[in-house]
Amino acid sequence: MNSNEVLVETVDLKKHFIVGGEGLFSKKKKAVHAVDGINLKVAKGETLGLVGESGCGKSTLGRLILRLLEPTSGKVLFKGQNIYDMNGEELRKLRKKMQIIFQDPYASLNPRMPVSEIIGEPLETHEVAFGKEKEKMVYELMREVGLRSYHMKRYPHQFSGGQRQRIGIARALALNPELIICDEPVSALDVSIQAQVLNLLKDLQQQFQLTYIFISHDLRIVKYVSDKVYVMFLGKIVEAGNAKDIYDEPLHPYTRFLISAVPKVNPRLRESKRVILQGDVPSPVNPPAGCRFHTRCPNAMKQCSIEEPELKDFNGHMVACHLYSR
Amino acid sequence: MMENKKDDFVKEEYDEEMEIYGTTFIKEVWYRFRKNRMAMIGAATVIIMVFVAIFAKWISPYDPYAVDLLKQFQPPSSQHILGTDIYGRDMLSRIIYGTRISLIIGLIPTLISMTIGSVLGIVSGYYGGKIDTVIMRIADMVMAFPSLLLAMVVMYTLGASIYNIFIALSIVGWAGTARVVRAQTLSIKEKEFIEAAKAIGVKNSVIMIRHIFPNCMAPLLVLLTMGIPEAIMSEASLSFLGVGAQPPTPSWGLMISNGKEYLFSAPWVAISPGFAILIVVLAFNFLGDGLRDALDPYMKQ
Amino acid sequence: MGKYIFKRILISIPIIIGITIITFYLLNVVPGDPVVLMMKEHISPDVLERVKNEMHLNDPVYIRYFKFMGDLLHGNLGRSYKLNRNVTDLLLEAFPNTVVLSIAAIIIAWGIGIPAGIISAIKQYSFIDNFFMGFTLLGVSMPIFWSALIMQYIFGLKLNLLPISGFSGPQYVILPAIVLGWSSAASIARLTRSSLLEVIRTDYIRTARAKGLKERQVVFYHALKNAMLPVVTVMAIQVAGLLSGAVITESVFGIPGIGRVCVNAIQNRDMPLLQGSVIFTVGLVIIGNLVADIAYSYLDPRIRYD
Amino acid sequence: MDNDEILKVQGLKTYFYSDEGVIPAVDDVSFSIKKGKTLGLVGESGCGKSVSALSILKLIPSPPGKIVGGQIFFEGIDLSKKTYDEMCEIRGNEISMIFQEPMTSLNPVYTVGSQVMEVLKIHKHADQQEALKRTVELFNLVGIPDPEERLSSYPHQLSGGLRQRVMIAMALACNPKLLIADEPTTALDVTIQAQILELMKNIQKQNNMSILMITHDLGVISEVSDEVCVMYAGTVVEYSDVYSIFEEPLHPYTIGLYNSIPKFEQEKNQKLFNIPGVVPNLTKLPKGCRFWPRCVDAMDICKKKDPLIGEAKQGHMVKCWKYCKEVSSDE
Amino acid sequence: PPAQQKEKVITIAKTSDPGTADVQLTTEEYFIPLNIYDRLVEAVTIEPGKSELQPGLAEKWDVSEDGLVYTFHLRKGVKFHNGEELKADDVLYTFDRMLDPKTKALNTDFLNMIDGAQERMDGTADSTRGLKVIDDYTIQITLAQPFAPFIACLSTPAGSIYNRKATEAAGQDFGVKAEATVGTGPFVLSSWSYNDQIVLAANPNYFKGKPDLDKIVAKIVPDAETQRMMFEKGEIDVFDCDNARSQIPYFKNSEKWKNQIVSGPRVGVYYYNINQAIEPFDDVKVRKAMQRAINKQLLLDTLYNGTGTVAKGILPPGLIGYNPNLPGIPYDIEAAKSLLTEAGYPNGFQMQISQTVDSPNTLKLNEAVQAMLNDISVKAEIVQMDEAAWFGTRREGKLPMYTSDWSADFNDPDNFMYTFFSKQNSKVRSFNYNNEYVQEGLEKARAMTDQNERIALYNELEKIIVYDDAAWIPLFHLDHLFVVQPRVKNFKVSWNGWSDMPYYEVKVEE
Ligand SMILES: Nc1ncnc2c1ncn2[C@@H]1O[C@H](COP(=O)(O)OP(=O)(O)OP(=O)(O)O)[C@@H](O)[C@H]1O
Ligand SMILES: Nc1ncnc2c1ncn2[C@@H]1O[C@H](COP(=O)(O)OP(=O)(O)OP(=O)(O)O)[C@@H](O)[C@H]1O
Ligand SMILES: [Mg+2]
Ligand SMILES: [Mg+2]
Ligand code: NI
Repeated sequence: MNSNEVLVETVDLKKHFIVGGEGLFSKKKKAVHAVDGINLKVAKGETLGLVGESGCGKSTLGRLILRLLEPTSGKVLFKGQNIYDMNGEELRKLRKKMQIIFQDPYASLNPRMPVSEIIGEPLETHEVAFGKEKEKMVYELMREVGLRSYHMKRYPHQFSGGQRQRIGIARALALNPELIICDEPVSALDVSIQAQVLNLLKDLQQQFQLTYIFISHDLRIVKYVSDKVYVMFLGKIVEAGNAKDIYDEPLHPYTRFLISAVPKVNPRLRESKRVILQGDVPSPVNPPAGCRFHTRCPNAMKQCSIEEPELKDFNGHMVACHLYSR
Repeated sequence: MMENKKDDFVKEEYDEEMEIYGTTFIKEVWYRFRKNRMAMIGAATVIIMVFVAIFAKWISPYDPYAVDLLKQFQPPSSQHILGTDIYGRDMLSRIIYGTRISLIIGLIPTLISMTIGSVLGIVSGYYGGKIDTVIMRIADMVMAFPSLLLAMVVMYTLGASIYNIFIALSIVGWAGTARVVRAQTLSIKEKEFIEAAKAIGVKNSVIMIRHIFPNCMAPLLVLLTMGIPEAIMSEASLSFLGVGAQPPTPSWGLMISNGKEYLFSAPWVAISPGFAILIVVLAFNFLGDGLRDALDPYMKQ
Repeated sequence: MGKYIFKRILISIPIIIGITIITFYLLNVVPGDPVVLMMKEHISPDVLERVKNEMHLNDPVYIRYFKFMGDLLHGNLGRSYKLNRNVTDLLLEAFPNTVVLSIAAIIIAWGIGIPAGIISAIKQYSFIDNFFMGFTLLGVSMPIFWSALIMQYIFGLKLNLLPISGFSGPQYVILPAIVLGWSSAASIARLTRSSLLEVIRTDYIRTARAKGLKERQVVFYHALKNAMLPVVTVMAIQVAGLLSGAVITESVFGIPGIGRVCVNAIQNRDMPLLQGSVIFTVGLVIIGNLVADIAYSYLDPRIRYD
Repeated sequence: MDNDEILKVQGLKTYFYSDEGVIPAVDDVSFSIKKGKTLGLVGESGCGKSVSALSILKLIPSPPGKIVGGQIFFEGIDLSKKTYDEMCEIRGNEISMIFQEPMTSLNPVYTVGSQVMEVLKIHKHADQQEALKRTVELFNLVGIPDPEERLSSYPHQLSGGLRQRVMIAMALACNPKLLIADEPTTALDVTIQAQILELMKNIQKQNNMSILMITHDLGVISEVSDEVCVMYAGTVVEYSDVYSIFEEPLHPYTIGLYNSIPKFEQEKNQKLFNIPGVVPNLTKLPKGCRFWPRCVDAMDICKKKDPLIGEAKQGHMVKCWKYCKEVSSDE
Repeated sequence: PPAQQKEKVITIAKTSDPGTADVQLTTEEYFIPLNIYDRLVEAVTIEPGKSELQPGLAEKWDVSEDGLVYTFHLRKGVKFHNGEELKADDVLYTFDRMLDPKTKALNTDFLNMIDGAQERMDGTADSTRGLKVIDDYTIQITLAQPFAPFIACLSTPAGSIYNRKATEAAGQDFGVKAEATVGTGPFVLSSWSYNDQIVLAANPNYFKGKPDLDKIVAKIVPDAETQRMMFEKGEIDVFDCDNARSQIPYFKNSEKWKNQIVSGPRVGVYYYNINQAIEPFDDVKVRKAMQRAINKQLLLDTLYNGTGTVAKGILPPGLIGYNPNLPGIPYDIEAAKSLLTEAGYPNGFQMQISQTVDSPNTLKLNEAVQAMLNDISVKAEIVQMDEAAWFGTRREGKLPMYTSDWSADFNDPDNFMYTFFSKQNSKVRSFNYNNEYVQEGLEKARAMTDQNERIALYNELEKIIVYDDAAWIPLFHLDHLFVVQPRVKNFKVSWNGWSDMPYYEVKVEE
């Protein structure tokens, strides 16, 4: 495991979205605590898996790390440099090293550009290749993600959902970045392509010492690709550690739920009741006091609704839960 | 063995398919445009107009300046297909010659003001904040400003000439385009593919040109095609200010406004320039629609 | 949003001051003085000089400007040179007429333009599309004074249905409004059509159809709002444009509106009158565009101003 | 025709006419769904799953798409004979669909609440109050936190998963007889996924609803489907009940798919299995069986002739020469 | 209840709103003043093109031997619209007001010959020395020097008499607000909505008796075509063909209208100016060539439907001093060409013709003349300027050749000759004509008391200007045509051919 150089680090990163009610003059403004004080570290060449309920702020965190959103507070250090202190040109240069694969493939593709342009754009932007050479590189990228050359002149709307996702992946790979934030990169792909893409990401990582922040809800995949796994709940990290540790010995009740909820690929097993989370889904606008999970936690104690647990380190396996107070 | 098979397949496929699909954007647009009958009619009409404008001298049956007061107000006949005007000049020849000025006046100022308006509109919408405020407030001012006064000032400071009309019309015209483009930009810049472009590190200027501008095309083409008749008409009103085409130079705008008096007594004098304008407008609208469709990837079929 | 509006109104103050300075300056740049114009053929150099002195027209520009601004702060727009009338009264008299005409014209422009645009978009390249295209384009290809004369001839003179000229009752509004509205309908129609065509192929329109909405509901409820952004912009521009640009319609139909006042003011170098009309129109343009800007964030909630 | 079949698709052909030629996105596809049962539709991305689903609702964008052949019977009635207005009555009410792309499938300019309420208003003629109440209920059902608050959110303010849940709420609003779910849970995390699947099952039981479940997640398929239909390049290659598909997959493609699933016990540095090659260009399909260029067991006949789908075992249909003893009739 | 007598209303159309009814503040808008005020002396149309000075508010007047002192005896019992009786003080007030610089009056030229007028206008005196009230009904006016056309001057609309009390009370509103505007005339200004319409109502107490018309409605209709349609539809009663000459053939040929045309000569002249300060017009030969290159008859026939006569000099028929015996200037291209050759321009030259914008009638004339000049190789460019610039440039004496027309304000040659060719006026009208003999003659003629001698002098000067010095290109004297509805009776074109005319004697039949 590469635990040498830290490539990206976030320091107490927060993002609150202000949402107003309807109507022009409504004063009803509220903050969605999408990301609420996140500290994480990714070492070079490592894959950080980020799992968590949908809406818990994973995509927002990804965007913040790339400075596609301005944070409410906090820092993101890339190779020790705070990217929020950079000016436009520096940031632009930095983009070559950091890429993102978007969750929603269709929306992130310009409907008026043919695929070859979309994938070729980063190459042109960073003056890697132009003209025929670019075409060729684009072609190769497309092959790598399982698209074919006859797709090159098509427009995004002419593709199926999975194909669109592959366009996004090809675009992110084009520049050989050091860090790729993969926001659910394979969830729209069928298993065969999924396997191809995961193999590809793996290969690239080995070849170029790539670093991934891999956002997914598919725990099987996260386990397969990640070195470290962070579990997020409502804008906060509730558990973090080596992938193996987390899967073998999940500490936080939420993590345990997550793991048990993975569907089994065997129809015979489906009657064996899965554990379904009970209780109201807490709101990011008014997160519950104390531990944010306590409203749904079967192990909730009195303390949980009062005091917010801190993220504590148990030999590199961190957890924020009062069950493990020491 | 399997790997090999795959690679062979790739190689030949690449060579073969690159040839077929290695078309350029322009070719592709042209391909789609060509299939649109109306658009082709529009394009053909515009080309004919340009042709007529260039070769007016050889096409027109009479000298458009030849005054013969004794032949005034002759109705259309085999000699004068569109009749004669108050000075006995041949209407057809004047219409033919008028194509020159009117096409130029219709197109150039519209293009200039569209260009200025698009640039300012995109910049304003994209950056927002202070830049937006400044540009849009200036646009407010321009829009509220009496264009008559502006045109007069231009005429007195730069002199009365047809080229100064371009300037005058462009100064007045950009504000509307800017607002339309800005509105469009405001909406497009919030879309995720713009975020994607930023994530790649595309420069702001490139984002504006490659990503936002093409998505503003639809309203822009409409504004362009609508701007042409408006410009031709405003040449007529500028003629009242003495900045339009100078008599006896034939321009449709001038002809149409002078013909007003005879709308009932000698209708051919008034109607033929109007008809000419209508043809131009229709042609450009067909052309614009065709372009819009050809540029719209959804129409790819 | 309230704060945003307040800010915009605050910003409009320097705009108004700016535009008064510019008009003041420009009207001084163009040759010709008001008194010469009042005397016209009966020019007499002595009288001219004396009257100009009495009117303080020989003072330096900036002094006259400050005087004008001083009066303006007291809510006084001064007296017209040529008409010797109180500018505020004149404008307040003319303004409602233009507003009535513009509103009527806008109702017609939008009433023709938007439905025509919608129908053309739904039935792209059909006969009805071409018909509406021809009809609305005829409106722009025909100079206003033509369509006005033809309308007057048909409906006023031959059919004797409507009055030819004047502005003293609802029946007087119909013809000028049609003429003016017709000429602006084309842009609205074409814009509506083209933006609708963009929207109609999106996924959410498919969703709307999948919900079982009738085509009418799909278009009017789901597609239209998405397509309205450029249309609303042009609408706002037209509102402003109609107010100041209705000159020809106003003169052909003998409507005592602000357009004629403004043009006369320029032609007569009647500074107080011109300043007054410019302040009125600038105010309207600002309001029109402000409304449009607010409408944007209503039409597309992703657009926010804070 | 079977009386308990709610939907029967027969020989469906949906082609796209593009610059590059004709794309037979769906080419002779037949399947049927029984009342109260779930049919899983799996297959590689781009094989025509969504297009099949859209064809059922007659929502193929036209041009360039067109249904060129086949019949679709819903409750025994041929949908192709329905007028536009009659289809409106069915859509969203009797057959509803969850779309794959939740961001672009929601209208960006309306609040999600109003978009859900709209369905209730048109089909159930609910008034504002009722619709509101029911929508909050639905939001609760699909696990949207703060349902009252979220009603007035716009799509762009929601996370991918939340949007997907809104889509699901919308589809379930009228208790449809047939639910077409196009990758309904791809954007959801497992806990919510489990919750949603549970919810669908419950509603299915309560209302005897049928489901056409389109997904590439074999886990989900195994969890909910009664029958499974595997598609490849616009055709059905295997069609059987869920148990035989998982326990005894016959078609080489299905086998490949099954093997590609990362297992929990998968070693980290061990490569995942994948089917070599890529989906063929639909405009230039290989001669013979469409799968042969990627098939490990390709035989000579595969390269020459396209097999017909046939019953390999009792109720287990496969389209592969390996299981077809007879030579197809049309060759 | 007894059936109400139907009101007798005449509706006319005006192209633009006069703006003010204070006649001291305008030099051209006379429609309201002519109908709501009276003057001491009135110029009355006795037959088309003929006028006569008749007593107005002054019953009679005496002039002293030396021609300096005028004594006016006012008519007694004349009431202003506000009920006040006309007194000599009102006359003094009116004239003094005009000369008061604070009034900013534009037409002081009609009164500046009064003794002390200059001081009053310069602001060095608080009253006008030459104005003196003898008693309530007698006023004496003393002139600085004899001025032959003085009485005629008083008959112009500018000589309208105001009421002191009402005018002072109205202040700025005088001439603007209907109720504040008071005169003695046959009509009362009853309502005025700017740019829309003006309504004059009959004055029941008019000293000559209540007019036959109950009401005059003047609609402001800027567009000539609109006016014509309104006329045909019967929405207006009088159509002024000056506004749409192109319609004259239509009316002349129409069975319905051809007998409804009322025409009268315009005591006025259309001309081309030549600016002698611009080369090559300093050369008399060039000017003569220009005079000969224009085919006046053809222009008159084609552009003006032949309604008028070709002019031979400056003074129009109907004006005192009109000389019918002038030879006229022939249209002769060959002569023009040889004159140009003599002057050294065998191949012609470039020149400019200026005109105001938005005056299509002028443009028509100019375009035709442009083509005619082209026949003698003179390349004329038509320069259009907006009115303000045009008048401004003209005032500076720098305007290139232009065409214009002038019609009589009062019946005296001075109103033409002095207006154009006095030293100062020749510059401000851009003639830049300098002939000391002529200019001294014009000054002399003003003060001459013997009418015959005066007219002989004017005739001589006219000949010098037009024929010897070729400083003026006469075009034509046009008739003024109106078409009136059959119900309108007794409609007479005003003697000088103005559109603005008194409506006192006009009648309508129901
Ligand atoms: N509008 C269109 N024009 C041209 N081709 C299209 C169009 N829409 C879909 N296709 C093609 O039809 C084929 C089937 O697409 P479809 O969306 O059904 O795939 P899918 O099975 O749903 O895949 P995924 O799992 O990735 O969503 C694809 O090859 C696609 O490229
Ligand atoms: N522009 C925005 N305005 C307001 N709220 C927002 C905005 N973007 C995201 N949110 C809110 O922030 C929270 C986190 O969103 P985010 O997209 O990061 O979730 P996520 O973890 O990626 O979920 P998923 O797995 O469903 O994609 C959500 O509650 C969402 O509604
Ligand atoms: Mg997300
Ligand atoms: Mg799909
Ligand atoms: Ni006069």
